[in-house]
Amino acid sequence: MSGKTIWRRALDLDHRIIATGIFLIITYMILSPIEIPFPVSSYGQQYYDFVTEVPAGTTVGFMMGDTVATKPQLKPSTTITMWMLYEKNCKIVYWYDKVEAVGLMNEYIAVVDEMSSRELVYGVDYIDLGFIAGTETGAVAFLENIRGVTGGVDVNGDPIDSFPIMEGVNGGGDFAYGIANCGCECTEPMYIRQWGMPYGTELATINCAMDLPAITLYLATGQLRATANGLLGSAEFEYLTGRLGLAFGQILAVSFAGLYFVILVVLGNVFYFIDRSQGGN
Amino acid sequence: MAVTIGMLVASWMCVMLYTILYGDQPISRFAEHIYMGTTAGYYAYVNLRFYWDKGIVQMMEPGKIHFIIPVILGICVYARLYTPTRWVYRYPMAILMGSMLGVSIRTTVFSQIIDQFILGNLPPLAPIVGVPAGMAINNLIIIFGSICATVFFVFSHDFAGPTRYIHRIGRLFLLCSFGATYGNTTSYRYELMAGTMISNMLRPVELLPYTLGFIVVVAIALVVIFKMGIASWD
Amino acid sequence: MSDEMYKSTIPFWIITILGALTIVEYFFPFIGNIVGGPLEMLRTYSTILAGAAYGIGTALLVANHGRRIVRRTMAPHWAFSIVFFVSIIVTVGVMLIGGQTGPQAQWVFDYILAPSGQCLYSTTAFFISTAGYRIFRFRNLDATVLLCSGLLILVSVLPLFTGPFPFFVPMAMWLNNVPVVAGYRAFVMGTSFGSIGLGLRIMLQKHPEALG
Amino acid sequence: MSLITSGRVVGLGVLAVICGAIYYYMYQAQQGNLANIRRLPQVDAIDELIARCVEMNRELWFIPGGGVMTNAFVLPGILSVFGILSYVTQRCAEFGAKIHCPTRNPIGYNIQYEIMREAYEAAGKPEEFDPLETIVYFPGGAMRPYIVQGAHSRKPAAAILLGAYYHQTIIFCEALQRCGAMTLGGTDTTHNIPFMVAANNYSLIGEEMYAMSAYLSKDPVLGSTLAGQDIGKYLAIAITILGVLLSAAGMPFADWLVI
Repeated sequence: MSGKTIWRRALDLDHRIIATGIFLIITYMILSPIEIPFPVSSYGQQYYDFVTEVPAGTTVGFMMGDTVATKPQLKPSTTITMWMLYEKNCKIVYWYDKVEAVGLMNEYIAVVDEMSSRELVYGVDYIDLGFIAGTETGAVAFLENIRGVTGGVDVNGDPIDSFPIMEGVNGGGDFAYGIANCGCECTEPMYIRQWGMPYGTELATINCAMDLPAITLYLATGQLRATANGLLGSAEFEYLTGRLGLAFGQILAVSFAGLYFVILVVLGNVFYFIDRSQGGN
Repeated sequence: MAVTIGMLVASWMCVMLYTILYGDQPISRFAEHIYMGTTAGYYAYVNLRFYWDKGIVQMMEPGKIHFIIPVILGICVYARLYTPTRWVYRYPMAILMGSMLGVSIRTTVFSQIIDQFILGNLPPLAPIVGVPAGMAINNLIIIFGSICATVFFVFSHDFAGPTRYIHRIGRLFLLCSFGATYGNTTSYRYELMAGTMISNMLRPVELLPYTLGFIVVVAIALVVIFKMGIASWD
Repeated sequence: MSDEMYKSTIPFWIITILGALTIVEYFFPFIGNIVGGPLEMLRTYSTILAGAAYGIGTALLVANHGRRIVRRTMAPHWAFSIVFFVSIIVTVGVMLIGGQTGPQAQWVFDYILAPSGQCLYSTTAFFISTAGYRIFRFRNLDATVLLCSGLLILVSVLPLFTGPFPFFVPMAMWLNNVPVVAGYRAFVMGTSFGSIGLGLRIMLQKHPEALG
Repeated sequence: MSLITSGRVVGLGVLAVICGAIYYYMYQAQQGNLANIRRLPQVDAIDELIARCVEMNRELWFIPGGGVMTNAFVLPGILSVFGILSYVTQRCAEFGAKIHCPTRNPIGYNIQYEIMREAYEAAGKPEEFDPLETIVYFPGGAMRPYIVQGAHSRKPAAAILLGAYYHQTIIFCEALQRCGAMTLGGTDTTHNIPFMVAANNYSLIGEEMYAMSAYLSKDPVLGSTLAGQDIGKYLAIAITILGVLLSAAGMPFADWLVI
C-alpha cells in the first residue's frame, strides 16, 4: 500500500460494499416508509389532461408493449389510464409488439376490471389482438391493414368481425386517439413516425423515465401530445386521480437511493480532487 | 399453494441472481442458466406461435393459399444454420431488409427531419416576435443550439480556426442533453430496483422470513465458496 | 446461371427494388395504386417472417449448449448446460400443454421469467452507483456540463428533494425544454441523416456485409 | 388526383436532395475525386486499444450491441458495426492480439461469424480463428451475467462496445472499466448514449458511429458518401435560418413547408 494516500484507498473501495449499501437503503425504506408531499410536474398534468380530453365513447388504440422489467413502474399509469377510459365508456383495441406483454395483458385487464364500476365485456369494451412480430414493419403493416396482419382473428383465435368493437376499424386512421406503452425500448419515435404522423392520430405514450429527454422534443412540436413518465408519472397519476397505491410507495425508496447516489458522486469527486492535489493520479 | 410456492421461487431466484454482483460463482451461474432456458423457450414459443397462427394456419384456409410464400421463406431463414445452404436465408432477409429500409426512410424524413428540426425551429411553433422576452430568448437558444449541435456532426469539414468554437458549443449542447437522460436514467434504474424488491422479495410480509432466511443461506454459501477457492474473490 | 447470380446478386437487387418502391409509393399516388397492394402484402409477410426468424436464436443456443454437454468443454460449466436444457424443456412443455396464456405458462411467466428479468435488469442500479463513485468526475468542462445537468434532473424527479425545494422543478423544466431539446434535435436529425445514408448505401449495393 | 400526395412534396424534395448529393459524391469518388473527410480521433484509438492488448497479452473484446435485425428501428446501428468489426478483427489478426466477440444478435451472429472468419483469412491467419471461442452467441438476458462474470475472471485489456445498446451499457462499461480495460463505446440509441460518453475512454456519438463504419470500410467510395449527408445538414440549417428570418419579417414560411 506504499505510495497510496488514504484518499486513493477510499476511492478504491470495493464495489461490493457500495452495492450492499444501496441494497440496505432500499430494503429499509420499503419496509418502513414515510410520507412526503411533492409538486406535480407539468408532464403529469399534461398527460392527465390528455386522458381527460378523450371524448366519451370513442375507440382508442392501445399499444400495450409493457415488459416485465418496467411493470412495477408503468402498471399504475397503464391501468389507471385504462380505467379512466372505461369510465367514459371508451372502447379500447389492444395489441403489443413485445413478447412479454402476452403474460401481462390479462393481469392488467383483471386489475382494471376490479377497479371499474361496471363489468367489462370482451369484444364490446375491449379486444386483444395479440402479439405482432416485426417491430417497425409489423407496426406499419398492422396500422395499414389490421385484418390482413392478424389474419382476421384475435388472440384467442376467434374472428374479429364477430365483435361489435371492430366495426369499421381496420387501420391506424380509425383511431382518433392512440396510446402507446413503449416500456423501455425507446420506440416512441417509431410510433410517432408510423402512427401519429401519417394517420394524424393524437398520440400519447407511457414510457420509462429514461426516455423523457429524448421525447421532450416531440412534445415541444406537438407530434406527441403527452407522456406518462415512468414511476414519477405513475405516482403523479395516482395522486391526481386520488387512487394512491403501488407507485406512491416506491417513489420514496427511489428518493433515498437517489440521495445515496448524489452523496456517492460528491464523495467520489472530493476524494479524487484531494488525492490529485496531494500528488496522486 | 401454487401462488405461495411461486412467490418463494420468485424471491429465491432474485436473491440468487443478485449474487452476480459478488463475482463469478456457481450460485449465480445456476440461476442464470435457469433464466436463460426459460426466456429462450418463452420467446421462441411466442414468436413461432405467431408464425404458426398467422402463417401455416392461415395458409390452410380457403383462398389464402398465397400465405405459403412467407411460410416457405420462414423455413429458409433456418437454412443459415447449415453452411452449404447458407445463401438461401438471403432471400427472406432481403425481403425483410428491403421493406424495413423503405418504411423507415420514407417517414424518417418527415417526422425526424422536417417536422422536428425545420418546422420545430420555425415560428409559429417557436415564436420569437410578439411573445414575452423570456420565451423569445428560449426559442433563440434552441435554434442556435440545435444548429451548433448539427455542425458537430458535419464530417466533411476540418474544424480549425473560428469554426471550432461552433463545434465545441455544439458538443456542449449535446452533452447537456445527455446529462438530462443520464439523470432520468439513474432515477429509472433505482425505480427498477425498488420495483423488483417490492414485487418479488419484500411482499407479502408473511413470506419475508423465508426470503431473509434464504439470503442468510446464500451468504454462508458464498463465504464457503470464496474461502474454499471454488471461485475467486478478486 | 452462375452461383454468384442467385447467391448474392438477386438478393441485393431485391433489397434495392423493394426499398425504392416502398419509398416511391409513399409519395406518388399513381405508383401506389399499382404496387401498393403487393407491397402491403409483402409487409404482412414480413411480420410472419420476423416471427419465424426469432426462433433462430433459440436454435443457436440449443446447439451451443448441446455441443458443450457432448464435448464437456469449458469445465465445469457444462453441468449448467443441463440446467439450461431442463428449464427450456419445462417451459416449452408447459406452453405446449396449456397454450401461451394457460395457467401453467402464466405461472412460469409470473414467478420465474418476470422476477428474473426484472432482477437482472435492476442490477444496473448497482453498476450506476459504483460508476457514480468511481467514474463521474468534474474533470473538464465537458464532464462538468454532463454531470451538472444530470444531477439537476435527477434531484428534480425525486420527491425527497422537490418536496422541500420546489424550485428544482422549474429549473429542470427549463433545462428539459430548452437546451435538451436543442441537443436532441440535432442528435435525432444526425442519426436520421446517417440512417438514410446507410440505407441508401445498402440499396446502392455498396454495403456487401449487410446480408453477410 | 394529384401527382404527388399532398403534404409530402417538401419531404420528397429533401429526400431527393440527400439522395442526389450522396450519389453525386459517390460518383465523384469513383472518378477518383475523393471528398475531404475529417479524420475521427477514435480511429487512432482502435490501434491504441489493440496495441494495449498485445502489450499486456490479454484479449480484446468486441461487443456488438443488441436488437434483432428484424427491427428497422435499430437496424442502422446493427449494420454499421459490421464494417467496424471487419476492420478491428483484421487489425487484431495482423498485430497478433486475441479478439473475443460475445454477440447477442441471433440473426447477426452468422453474419458476424463470417465477417470475422473472412477477416482472419484476409490477414493470412485463418488457423487462429477459433469457431467456438472467437465469437459466441448469448441470448439477450444472459449476456449481462456473462460479461460481468467474464470481465471478472478473464480481465480483457481493451473492449470495443458499438451498436444498438440498451440498458446493458452501464453494466458492461462499468464491469469492463473495473477490471482495468480501456474502452471505446458508441451507440445511436438515445437513452444510453450518456453512459457511453461518461464511462468510456473514447466514445462515438450517434452518427459518428455510422461515419466510422463508412470511414473504415475498405471501399474509399463509402467515406465520400458522408459528404453527401453533410449537404443535407447544410440544407436543413440554411432553411432554418432563412425560415426564422422570413417568419420574423412576417411571412408565413412554415406554411410553405407543409404543402
